[in-house]
Amino acid sequence: MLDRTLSFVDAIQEATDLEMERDDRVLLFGLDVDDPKAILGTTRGLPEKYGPERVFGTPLSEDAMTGGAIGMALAGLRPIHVHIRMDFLMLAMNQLVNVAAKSHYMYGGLVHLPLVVRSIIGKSWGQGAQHSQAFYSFFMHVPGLKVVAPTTPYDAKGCLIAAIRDDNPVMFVEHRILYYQKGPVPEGDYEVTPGKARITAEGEDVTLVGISYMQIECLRAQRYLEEVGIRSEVIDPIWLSPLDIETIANSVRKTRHLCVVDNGWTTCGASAEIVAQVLEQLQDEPGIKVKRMGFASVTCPTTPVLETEFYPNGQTIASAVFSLVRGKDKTWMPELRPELKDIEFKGPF
Amino acid sequence: MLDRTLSFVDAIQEATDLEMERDDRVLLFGLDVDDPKAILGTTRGLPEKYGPERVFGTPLSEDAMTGGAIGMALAGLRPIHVHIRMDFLMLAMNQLVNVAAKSHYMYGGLVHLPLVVRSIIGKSWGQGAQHSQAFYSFFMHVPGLKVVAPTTPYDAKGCLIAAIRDDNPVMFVEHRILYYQKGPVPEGDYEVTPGKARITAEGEDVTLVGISYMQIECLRAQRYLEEVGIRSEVIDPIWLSPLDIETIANSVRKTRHLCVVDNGWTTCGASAEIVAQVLEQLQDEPGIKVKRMGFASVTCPTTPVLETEFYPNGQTIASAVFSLVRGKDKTWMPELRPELKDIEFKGPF
Amino acid sequence: MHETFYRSLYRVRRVEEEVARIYPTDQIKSPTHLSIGQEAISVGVCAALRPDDVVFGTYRGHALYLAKGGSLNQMIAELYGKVTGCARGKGGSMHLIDTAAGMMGTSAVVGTTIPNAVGYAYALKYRRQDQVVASFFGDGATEEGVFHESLNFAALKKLPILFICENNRYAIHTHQSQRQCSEICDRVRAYGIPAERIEQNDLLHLYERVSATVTALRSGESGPVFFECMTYRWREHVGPGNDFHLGYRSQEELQTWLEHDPMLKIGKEVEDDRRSQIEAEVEAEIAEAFAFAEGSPFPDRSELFAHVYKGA
Amino acid sequence: MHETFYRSLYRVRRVEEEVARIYPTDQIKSPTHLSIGQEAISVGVCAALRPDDVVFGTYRGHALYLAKGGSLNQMIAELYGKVTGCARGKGGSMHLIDTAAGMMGTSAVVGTTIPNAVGYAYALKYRRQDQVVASFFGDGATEEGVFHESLNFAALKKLPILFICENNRYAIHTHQSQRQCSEICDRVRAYGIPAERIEQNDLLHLYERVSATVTALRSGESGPVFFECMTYRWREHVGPGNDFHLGYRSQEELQTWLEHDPMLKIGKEVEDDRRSQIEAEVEAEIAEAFAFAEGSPFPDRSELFAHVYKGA
Ligand SMILES: Cc1ncc(C[n+]2csc(CCOP(=O)(O)OP(=O)(O)O)c2C)c(N)n1
Ligand SMILES: Cc1ncc(C[n+]2csc(CCOP(=O)(O)OP(=O)(O)O)c2C)c(N)n1
Ligand SMILES: [Mg+2]
Ligand SMILES: [Mg+2]
Repeated sequence: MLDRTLSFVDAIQEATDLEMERDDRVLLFGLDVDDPKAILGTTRGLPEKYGPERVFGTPLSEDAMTGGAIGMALAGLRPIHVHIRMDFLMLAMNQLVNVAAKSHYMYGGLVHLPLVVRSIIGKSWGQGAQHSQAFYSFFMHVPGLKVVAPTTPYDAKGCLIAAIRDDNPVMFVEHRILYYQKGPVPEGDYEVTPGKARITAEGEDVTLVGISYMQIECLRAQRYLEEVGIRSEVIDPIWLSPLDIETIANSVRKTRHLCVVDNGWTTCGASAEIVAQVLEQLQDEPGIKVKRMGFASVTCPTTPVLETEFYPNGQTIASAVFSLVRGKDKTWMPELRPELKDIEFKGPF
Repeated sequence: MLDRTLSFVDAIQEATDLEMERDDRVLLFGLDVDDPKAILGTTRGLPEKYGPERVFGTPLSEDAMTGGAIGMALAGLRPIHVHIRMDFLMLAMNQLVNVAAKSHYMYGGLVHLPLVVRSIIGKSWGQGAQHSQAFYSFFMHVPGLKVVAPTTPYDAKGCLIAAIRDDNPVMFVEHRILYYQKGPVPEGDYEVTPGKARITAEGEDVTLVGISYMQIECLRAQRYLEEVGIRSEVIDPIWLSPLDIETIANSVRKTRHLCVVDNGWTTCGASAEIVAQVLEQLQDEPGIKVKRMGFASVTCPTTPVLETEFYPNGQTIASAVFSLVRGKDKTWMPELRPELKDIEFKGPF
Repeated sequence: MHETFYRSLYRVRRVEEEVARIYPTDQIKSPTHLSIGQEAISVGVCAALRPDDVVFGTYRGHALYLAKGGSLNQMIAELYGKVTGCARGKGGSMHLIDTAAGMMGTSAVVGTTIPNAVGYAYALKYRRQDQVVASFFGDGATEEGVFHESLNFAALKKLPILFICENNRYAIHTHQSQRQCSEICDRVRAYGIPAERIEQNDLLHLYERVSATVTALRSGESGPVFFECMTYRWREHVGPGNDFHLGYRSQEELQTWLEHDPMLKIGKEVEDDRRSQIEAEVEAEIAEAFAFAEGSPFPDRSELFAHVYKGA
Repeated sequence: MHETFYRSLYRVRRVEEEVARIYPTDQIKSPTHLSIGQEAISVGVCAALRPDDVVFGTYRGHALYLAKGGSLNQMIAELYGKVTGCARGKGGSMHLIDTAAGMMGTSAVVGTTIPNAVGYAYALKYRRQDQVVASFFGDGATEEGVFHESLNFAALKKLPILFICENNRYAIHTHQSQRQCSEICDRVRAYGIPAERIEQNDLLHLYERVSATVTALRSGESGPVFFECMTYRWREHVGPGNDFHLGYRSQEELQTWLEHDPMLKIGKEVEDDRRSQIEAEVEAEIAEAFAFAEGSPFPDRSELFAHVYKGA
């Protein structure tokens, strides 16, 4: 079973299919979920299998369809609302922040909203200013929402199943570049439950926290850093809210060095929160060194020469970590290793 | 001149009036700016003085009116768009984040957007879930926007003038509880320019950073802490983007203790960013202690007994700082001092 | 029927008058938007609905909550911020809810419950249930884009939903004519949704028309129906008082509405002693509700952290 | 006039065909939404506008940019990500702009430039300028709430703006009938805005009607006007190829549009040698533009941090 490998796309599709089979309260909708491209394949076959009332495309009306999803959840359904770009969620913020996040609390627990909002982050190929943004820090900021950004096909399936079964609104964040990564995925259903991070590589010298797609670049950096004898412990938080700070803090207690690499801007971002929490927890342990990396603090440009500068990558992360561990004055930049251009997921389980 | 005191409300009104007099490209609009209550007085007299084309109420259409403000700015006007609640900005996020923040960069500097978005944070009296939120961390997160949250009438006037004259979109955040605070305000025009924090009280033992209304509570905490001989340095960042981290870091370098008190949630909030940046800068100086305070990580409840628990105040801040400075095991809670219930602003200039 | 209507109208009116009377004592620490003058709309529509039908409303929601059968005790306790309130004191006047009575909630952000109601209606149709949803909102809410997105989707999917626009002509202090330049009903008809305007707080006519419509809606085939209900807010936008001194509207404008007050009109149809009996019963109920609220405890401080997440 | 139209149509068509031809070489690293088949709308409307009138468009903006007089060299350079591009390589195909030509920008988020155009029109009226604004968008954009909010405000303030809906019947792969259930023009008329539908890519008729309208608009009194322009996208939604294999639309559907191709129609009105001359000139211009783009440098890496804030 463990040698059955699926792509991230197929993992998402399978998780949705399994849950829809298991529970007829689960609905799937959003712009173009039922079109020939089936959200890059993640909804493939589901319109045919479950019919147009359970799986349907919508008008271009993000605000009302998000409000609609909330209404369905209030009625006891378990809607999955899909957005092909996370950028478009800016049109749904009122319903997500002012209604979805609030209802359970504001109504004294009388109602709850089992709702999953899937959205996809774009990258490369000139996605540019409005097709490349990752807004999960917005949703981490607001109590009442859960946020998850899996990186492996295994976690994609397990987190989506957990999200669908969760009785709260869950922002399920996907990264398009991860879509074609393959990895082992067990058949049948399983949950990767909220609030548990995963150590994806063990090491003694530095803790690398890689969020969403940056998890891949951190794993690349970890290989590069082996060249100079720096042993990285790489952590994938998976769930950003609730956030498993313990696993990260424990690792940093050991390594004394923390580098958080986000697939978003750093200011008031997930990396700020993780660094702040770790240092709050470890303030009785002096001498811990920290570093944040993420999008350059600019709008995402389309031209390739600038876009490559906009994102951290395995080499730039390795270089930054080298200076973090060895000291500001020490610098090093690894040679590009083609075999690190693509990393196959190995699990773990 | 320095003994002319104005309320925060009148300072806002005067700044707007002066700039509209000086520059006929300045427009003022938003829901109810021209109604009898005149946005709690901040737009009083302006409709009559400048006429219905320059000062006008709008339909309930936050998204389009924000997009409209952007269009006016593209045409060379300098619109001020007013929202009586910051919560309503969730309906304007697409235009603010995907258009306003992006245009200058995305178009290679060909256009720019001189635009001020005023919004007011509510508190107390059962404002509750949807009338109490402060979202400035969202706008700090996105490059291309400036963010300011003044606390004194002096800064309210100077920052608004600076915001109106700025060639970029500025999120101008007001706190309703500050509206009736009075303080010295010079006549005529002056700017409190972006990126400069203000030290509002000097001290040796701890640095208190109070954002927006929490600046007042920090000043109260500073008085309470005097009782136990803890000398607080209180800082008002005023501008959150650009953020004057130098002034804060220099203070912490001296006091070794930092407590950031935000008028918002802490997770991925302004307090996370300030703590992270300070510790990044000072990581060669071991033993610095930090603390974040803000809204409780819950939705704002309406009932007074819970609402008082939701917000930090002078006493709870003082108590937390006491433990921060004297050690976790040491606890103290000051007696309420009525004379600290209201603080008159004294300047500084 | 007249008696039922009179009881309901009198009850809503008197509850809010009591809220207004108590307000200055500062026991109600919650922004309160009174429906006084607009009661007939909620009363007329809800009388045509079944208990298992559901409604969504706005911050101006006392009348709807009560007309739909929401617990009076829990409402007053909620205004007092007591743990016995319908939202355990966490929601306040702007967030009334009573799911048992089919009152599914209200929002302080204009227009936000409209798509929620549409989504609920989708769920009903999906499950082949014969309930209907009624979505209540003001004239101002029709200016929000989400209103149009909601109409389009509801019409496209032929959902069992009634859109009830309580047109009191004002958004806070701004008259409709300064915010809109065409008829709301025409805007709605453009979606192929039947739209009808009910003049002058005409409760009986509204009740008849809604009753007639709802039957077709239950089949799940007819699709949405829209009613623009002309009505008038007597008091200030928020708070207990009057606001004619502000000058944005005239006392004369109020006058015609006072003359057509449905409560008085329908009251005349009820025999005097029956009427006094009803009034006595309602007064007793109200007195008891305020006593209940005052006697109830505030939530424990530990409740601050309850209900952030379900099952956490 | 025929010659001007033919030149413009031929130019837009050929530019995009060249973009499509080059695309597989991967020199254009930017999602590209071709207007091939829809050129007549931008060409017809812009011909009726003055150089100092302004337009706002969408990610499908090549035709509009060129028709309004945007620099071809700068457009191709932008697609190539070169510093000589209209946005210095930072915007790409989805964010074309040429303020000198009155092309004020485009957005990759559907519907977002509609209120920007309305705001610009407000500024024109405020300044008593006699220019007009034309806002271009697709049929899908009319489903976004902001479209309705924008119509209401534009009508309320009688703004000098033309709303041009390019109705190609599809939003990506979804037909209008699956997203809407009534006529777009009826929805617009409900705001008191005159709305007219132009069938079958009829460039000449569109040009006449817009020309007639624009004069009234300049007075600043007539208020907005809406045109629904029926047209058809020949290629795939995004990218250079065809997509009939996907099965969401049929080759037959395309056929009728090919037969009514305005470029061929109008081309027939131009004498052969004149036409070949025009085509030769355009081909030369295009070849030069691609050469310019290929020959231009990429922005310096330091440009990454330029243009975040003005005057910073
Ligand atoms: C989205 C949003 N914008 C603005 C406000 C401020 N506001 C509160 S009530 C109101 C007027 C609403 O008018 P209408 O919909 O007619 O309802 P009414 O108060 O007349 O019952 C406004 C503008 C709000 N609560 N929400
Ligand atoms: C707000 C938003 N939602 C969804 C998308 C994804 N999307 C890109 S183009 C498109 C279709 C738009 O259709 P239409 O407005 O008719 O323009 P056309 O592509 O046909 O020219 C969609 C849904 C988007 N870009 N923006
Ligand atoms: Mg109203
Ligand atoms: Mg289309």
